[in-house]
Parts: sequence; structure tokens; C-alpha cells
Amino acid sequence: MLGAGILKGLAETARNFLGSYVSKDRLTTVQFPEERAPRIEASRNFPFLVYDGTDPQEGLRCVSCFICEKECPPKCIFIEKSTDKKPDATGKPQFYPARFNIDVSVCMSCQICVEVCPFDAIKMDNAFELSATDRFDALLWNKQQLAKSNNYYHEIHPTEAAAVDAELAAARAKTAAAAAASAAAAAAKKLAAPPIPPTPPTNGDDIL
Amino acid sequence: MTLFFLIAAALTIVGTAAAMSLRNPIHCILSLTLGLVGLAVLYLQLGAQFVGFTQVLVYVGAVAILAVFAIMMTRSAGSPQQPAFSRSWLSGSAVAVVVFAVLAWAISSALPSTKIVPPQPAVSVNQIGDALMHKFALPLEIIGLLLTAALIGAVIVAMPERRETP
Amino acid sequence: MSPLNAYLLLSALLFSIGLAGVLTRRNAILVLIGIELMLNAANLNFIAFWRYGPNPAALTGIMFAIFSIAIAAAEAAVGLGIILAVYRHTKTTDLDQLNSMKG
Amino acid sequence: MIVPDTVDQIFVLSKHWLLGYVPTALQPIVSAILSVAPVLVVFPLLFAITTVLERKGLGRIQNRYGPNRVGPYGFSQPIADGIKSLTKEDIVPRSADQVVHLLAPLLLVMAAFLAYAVLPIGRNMVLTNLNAGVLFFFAVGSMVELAVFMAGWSSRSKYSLLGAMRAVAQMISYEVPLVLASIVVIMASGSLSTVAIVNLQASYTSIWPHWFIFTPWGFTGFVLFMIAATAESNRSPFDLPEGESEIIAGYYIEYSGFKFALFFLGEYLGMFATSGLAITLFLGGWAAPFSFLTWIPSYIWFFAKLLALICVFIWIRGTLPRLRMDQLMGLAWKFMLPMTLLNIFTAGVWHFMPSGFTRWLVCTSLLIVPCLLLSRGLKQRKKLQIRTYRFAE
Repeated sequence: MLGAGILKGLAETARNFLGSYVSKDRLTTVQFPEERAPRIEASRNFPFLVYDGTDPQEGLRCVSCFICEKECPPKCIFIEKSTDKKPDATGKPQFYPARFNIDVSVCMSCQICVEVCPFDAIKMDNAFELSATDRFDALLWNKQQLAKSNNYYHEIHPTEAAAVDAELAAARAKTAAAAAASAAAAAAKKLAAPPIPPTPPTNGDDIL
Repeated sequence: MTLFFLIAAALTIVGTAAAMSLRNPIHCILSLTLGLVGLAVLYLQLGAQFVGFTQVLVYVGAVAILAVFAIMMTRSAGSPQQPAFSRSWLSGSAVAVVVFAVLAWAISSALPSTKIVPPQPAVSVNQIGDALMHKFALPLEIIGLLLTAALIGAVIVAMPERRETP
Repeated sequence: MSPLNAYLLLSALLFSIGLAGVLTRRNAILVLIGIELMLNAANLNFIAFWRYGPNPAALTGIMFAIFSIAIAAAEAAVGLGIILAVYRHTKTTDLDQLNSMKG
Repeated sequence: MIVPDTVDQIFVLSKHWLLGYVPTALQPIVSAILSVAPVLVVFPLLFAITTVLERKGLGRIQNRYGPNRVGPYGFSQPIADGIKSLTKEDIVPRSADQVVHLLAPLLLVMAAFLAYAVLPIGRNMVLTNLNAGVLFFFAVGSMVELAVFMAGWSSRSKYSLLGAMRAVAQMISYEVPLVLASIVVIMASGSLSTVAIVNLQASYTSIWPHWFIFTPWGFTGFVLFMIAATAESNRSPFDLPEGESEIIAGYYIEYSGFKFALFFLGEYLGMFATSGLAITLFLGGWAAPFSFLTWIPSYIWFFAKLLALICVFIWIRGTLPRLRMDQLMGLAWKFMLPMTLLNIFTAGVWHFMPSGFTRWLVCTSLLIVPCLLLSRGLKQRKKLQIRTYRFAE
């Protein structure tokens, strides 16, 4: 019958219109500033530097090995190596970045820096309310702005953070075991060979 | 010679004069509609309401748009390159002025019209309807026939020749 | 200058403006507009004579004006149809160039 | 009862009371101003409310909220839109024809406002009781097409010209069914004056009103009138001329700022005017739907019906997809025109047949059967041939 399709369509929209007042679950809009959608775990925005312990500059895992700077496709990471060293989490003295800038307006959040970083020092953040009034300096984040604690990392990416920590712990345990084995071998060699002055003992692994 | 009549007359004359003298044809049509609306106001002032509204409906609504479509289709919308008036414009306007002079003389020297102004004849649409249906029934039929013929004729004339599709 | 004379003078002026347009304009469509104007001038006369004439109840003036408006509309339609056909044939609406009757 | 009568005539009485203070010389002018001013205030206000209703209604149809930030539940959104459009820069393209570019929106809004002169908003609340009211309405309505063309042509851009030509072609081909659909009511009521038409419909038998919509030819006339009215005001399924996805916003591309807002005002006022006429012709103007409801003032009923029609417009806009140009034209000339002529014939038959069930049967069948045949006929010829283009040359 002529117009049957129109009537069906009108009935459908009327059902939608009245339904939206009756059942609340039809309306899926999230009123943003007041309500917030649950944060999706795997979402990522811009990278940040992870630090262990409490002091952001001391606990930085980054040893400024420049791999991420070389790998970054849009070239938005700029690192300057420090001249002196500082002990890292396992106590081994390592270099640290004197300056570590990421130009957030250039970064395309491709996560390549995270994949290539051998020290799990850089991870992807998912904070998105980052508006700034100045287009240049405000979007060039320095080391202080990038450094965030490992606990924050656990907050935003719990599973991934747990996996990373487990890996680090395992790596440390292996180095400690290797260190212990090399110490035992050195001790055995020392017994066989004439006594040589003992090297300062490695201070073992103190797991955080 | 009330003020209202003068305004309407001025509107009409300005509109029509502009329609005949402007270069760009689209401006001509727009000023023509101004003139025609002025004419409709004159009809209303004369008490012929029905004719005034028909005039606006037919001319402003249809004929002006038709002329505009024709201008669009014959690609003469922009101001023409060659002068807008034909070579024999002088003699043309001279003839028009002579015609106006003759008419004006004829009107002014006509028998002095009666000074008493008859009252405004109240014509209602019903009277027009009755007159159309009774006294003027035959012209109404003929007009209907003529309009249909013109409708079909205009379409046939303007339709492109039906090229036999390959 | 009785009101009737004023209207007659006005319609005479309208008529001559239309005539001037018809005789001087180059574009065919504007010539047609000139003819429309002349028809309108005649209409104004009809209504003026109906209003100030002796027997307004007969409604002849109004009837004539209505029929003339209808005819003018039909004439405009057919006229523009012809202009379109001529334009399609000769690619111009300039009347000075349309001086040959050859098909 | 006395009270509702004074309440019903509150505006008329207050106008006469105010006129009492005016010196007699100025009285005609002041009375004109006093009756025109409320129309110039009320309908733009209704325009503001309709924009909110439209956006919220469409939102709710699409399972979202619609504007709810500005003001309580978003109802002061039109103020925000108004300020935005007023403060926006008014860019006029360099090659545009300045005068015509400025005149177009003014003419559009003027024509839209002129149409309210004959609409009876309440009992003896009409601006001018013209003898040929409906004819005046259509005469003024036909000026809108000219304004649309002026807008499209004067902005000197291909898109606006194409949009304007499409809009004018659509409005002309839908003006014919619009006029023919209203002729039915003029035949039945025997007069062109809108006030007489409404007075005729204001009577009741027991509790049922004598609205024209409750007759077979009246209902079909109403449906055809509303379809033509939606097309005439370029809305919903017929908004091809300003289809965002087609020719970028049709004839008012080159307008911005206040002139752009004027176009919208003109379009909405045109919609209110045509639906106002539909109410006057078919839905009994300011007459109450039932005899026991006549104590509510008459103007309330006119605006209630107007709001109802506006909600139907919004509902249709939320539902129907846009028509293609040839379907649009085909619908007007191949379906609407024959149906309106048939409707006029049926109204004639209705007039001369004795009242009773047979009359109803004959007239409804006279309307339904050809409608089905016509629609099946139109549907059959949907074979897709190769598309041939015919240009003027």
C-alpha cells in the first residue's frame, strides 16, 4: 500500500523518541565534564618517563642510550647525555639524561619508542586533557614534566605494568644469580690461585 | 490625487523605466517585478482586490520567474558585451515619445470628466465568481482551452528535437 | 486633473515605456517584457474605467482585466518557448542578428 | 460564561482600550501598529522555540539528548544562536551583486511576514479581514521564490545558483498542488476569506466539531496540503536545495552572520505561515476540538495546533530520507497534481450527494482507488534506463 514504508518509519522514530524518555539506557551519551567514561586500559596518548622510588630525577630508569631518539619517526625526542653517572635501580652506575624533551605537538603516539627502549624507561600515558595556551613552549615537555612514578604506571596500565615489573624482577634475579655464580667462581679460582686482594663485593640485588 | 496614489504611481514608473533601461537583464526583471507590484498596489487602491492579488500571483510569481529562467537558459545573464540597445534605438524611443504625446493630448483634451467621484464600488469575490460562472461562462471555457493549449504549445516549442537515441 | 485622467495618463506612460522597450532593446526576452508592460498598461485602463465608469456593478472591467492577465501569462510562456527554440537554433537572442528567415 | 469571553477577547479589548488614549487623527496608524506589533514579536519567538524543539526532538529520535547546556534543559539555546549569528562577520563575496545580495533576505522575510496578515489567530483577531484572504496568501507566498532566486544568483557562485534554480523549480512545481489542495476548502466554504472559513468550522454537532479534515476530501486535501507545504518551505524530505551533502547549503552559501540568520527566520516563518493556513483551512483555525472545551481562549487553540503541526514537521524530518531531484519533480507533477484535481472532483460529488453513509462510501472510494492505481502505475515504470541528459541547447 502506498505510504506503508513511511508509516513504518514514522512509527520507528516515534518509538525511539518516546523510548528515550522512558528507558534511560537508550541514551548512551556521556555528559563529559560531569560524567566520565571508564578509561580504556590499552588507550595511549603521549609517552612519559618512568622512575622507580620516590625522587623523580634519581629514580629515572632512562640511561640516555639515544635508541628512542633515533627510532622516533617524527623525530620529536631530544636527549642530552649527562657527563657523570648515577646508580640506577640495581645500583650499577649509569648515565642519565641531563635533558630529555619530547615535542608533544609533533609526537604521533606511535609507541615505537616504548617498543625499542631496552630499559622500559619510557611508557605511553593516556591522559588527554592536555590543552595549553601557548603553541610552542607549552607543548615541548622537558624531563621534569615527563617523569611519572612507576605506581602511576601501575594505575593506568595495570596488566602491562605488572608484566614489565615481573620481567625486571626476573632480569634482576638472573643478574644477581649470575653475579653470585661469578662471585662463587671467582672465590673458587681465588682458592686455587694465590690470594689476590678481594674486589669490593657487588652489593647484591635489593629488590624494591 | 492622494499621496498614496502618487507613491504607487512613482513606484510603478520607476520600476518599469528601470526595467527597460538597465543593462543587466536580471536587474531588468527584478525592477520589472517592482513595477508590477506597484501596479498591483494601484489596483488595490482602485478597489479591485481580486485583480491585484491575481496580478501579483501571476506576474511576480510566474512570469518573472519564467523570464528569469529563460535568461538563465539563453546564457545572457551577465551584462552583455555589445551595447544593450539596438542600433535603431533613437528612432524607437522617438516613436514612443510621439505615441505618449498623442495619448496625453487625447486624454487631457477629452470631454471634461464629471467632477463627482462615484463611491468605491464594493466588489466581493463572490460577485466575481457569479459573473464568471454566469455572464462570462463562455470566455472562461475559452480561457481554459487557451491556457492548456499554451501550456502544451510552450513545452513542445521549447523541447529539444527528440534525437533518435542510437 | 480628475483621478480618472491621472490613471489614464499613468497607463499611457506605462504603455509608452513598454513600447520604447520593445523598439529599442536588443535582447529578445526584454522585448517580450516590454510587451508584457504594454498589456499591463491596458489592464490599468480597464480597471480605471471600471472604477470611475458609469456602471461598476457590471464588473466588465474586472473581467476583462482577469482574462487579459491570463492571456498575457500564456503569451509569455509561449513567447519564451519560442525564444528558447530560436536560441537553441541560432545560439543568440540578439534581435539585430536574427534578420534572416532561412531555417 | 463572562470570564472566558473577556479572557478570549483580552487582546482585542486591550487594543481598543489603548486606542482610547490616542488622538483620533492618529488612530488608524496606531491601531495598525498595535495589531502588527504582536505578530512581529510572537512569531520570531516561536521561531526561537522551534529551533530548540527541532534540535532536541531530532536528538531524542536519534537516542541522544540534544542541546542541554545553555540554560535549563537547553531552552536558552536560541539566545546563544542569535548572539552567535549577530556577532559573526558578515562576509559579502567581492564579485557578488551588492544590492541584490542585500535585498534577497529582506524580501524573503518581508514576504514571510506579509503572509500573516490574513491568518485568524483567535476569534476576531485577524490583522486584515480580506475578502480574498487565501488568494492574498498565495500571492505573497509566490514572492518567496523570487527572493530565493535573487539570493542564489546575486552571490555569483555556481553552487548557490544551482541551489537557487533547484529551489525555485521545486517551489514552483509544489505551489500548484498547494493552491489546488486549498481550492477544495474554498469550494466547500464558498468564500475566499479565511475568517469566514474558520467561522464555518467553529460550530459543533453534539461534541464533534465541523472541521473540514473530518471529510474524505478534507483529509486528503490536508495530507496533500501538508506534503506541498513541506516542499514549499524546503524542509525535511524535500530539502534538496540546501542539502548539506549535495550542493553545499544551497542558495545561501555566500551569506553569513545576520543575513544567514534572516534566511532561517524567513524559512521558519514561511513554514509557520503555511501550517497556519493549513490549520485555518482544515483544522478549524482557533476552534476548540470539542464543544466542552470552548471555555479555553481561542488563540490558545491556534498556537496549540501550530505547535502540534511543528512537531509533525520535526518528526517527519527525523524520519524520511531526502528525495532525489527527479523523484521530487515526479511526485509533484505525476502524483500530487492528479490527486488534487481528483480531490476537487470528489468535493464536488460530496457537495451534491445527499448526506449519509453512501456519500462517505462513494467519496472515499473515489479517492482511495485512483490513489492506489496511480501509485502502482508510478511504481511500475521504475525501469532503470541509461541516464540521458537534456540541456537547453
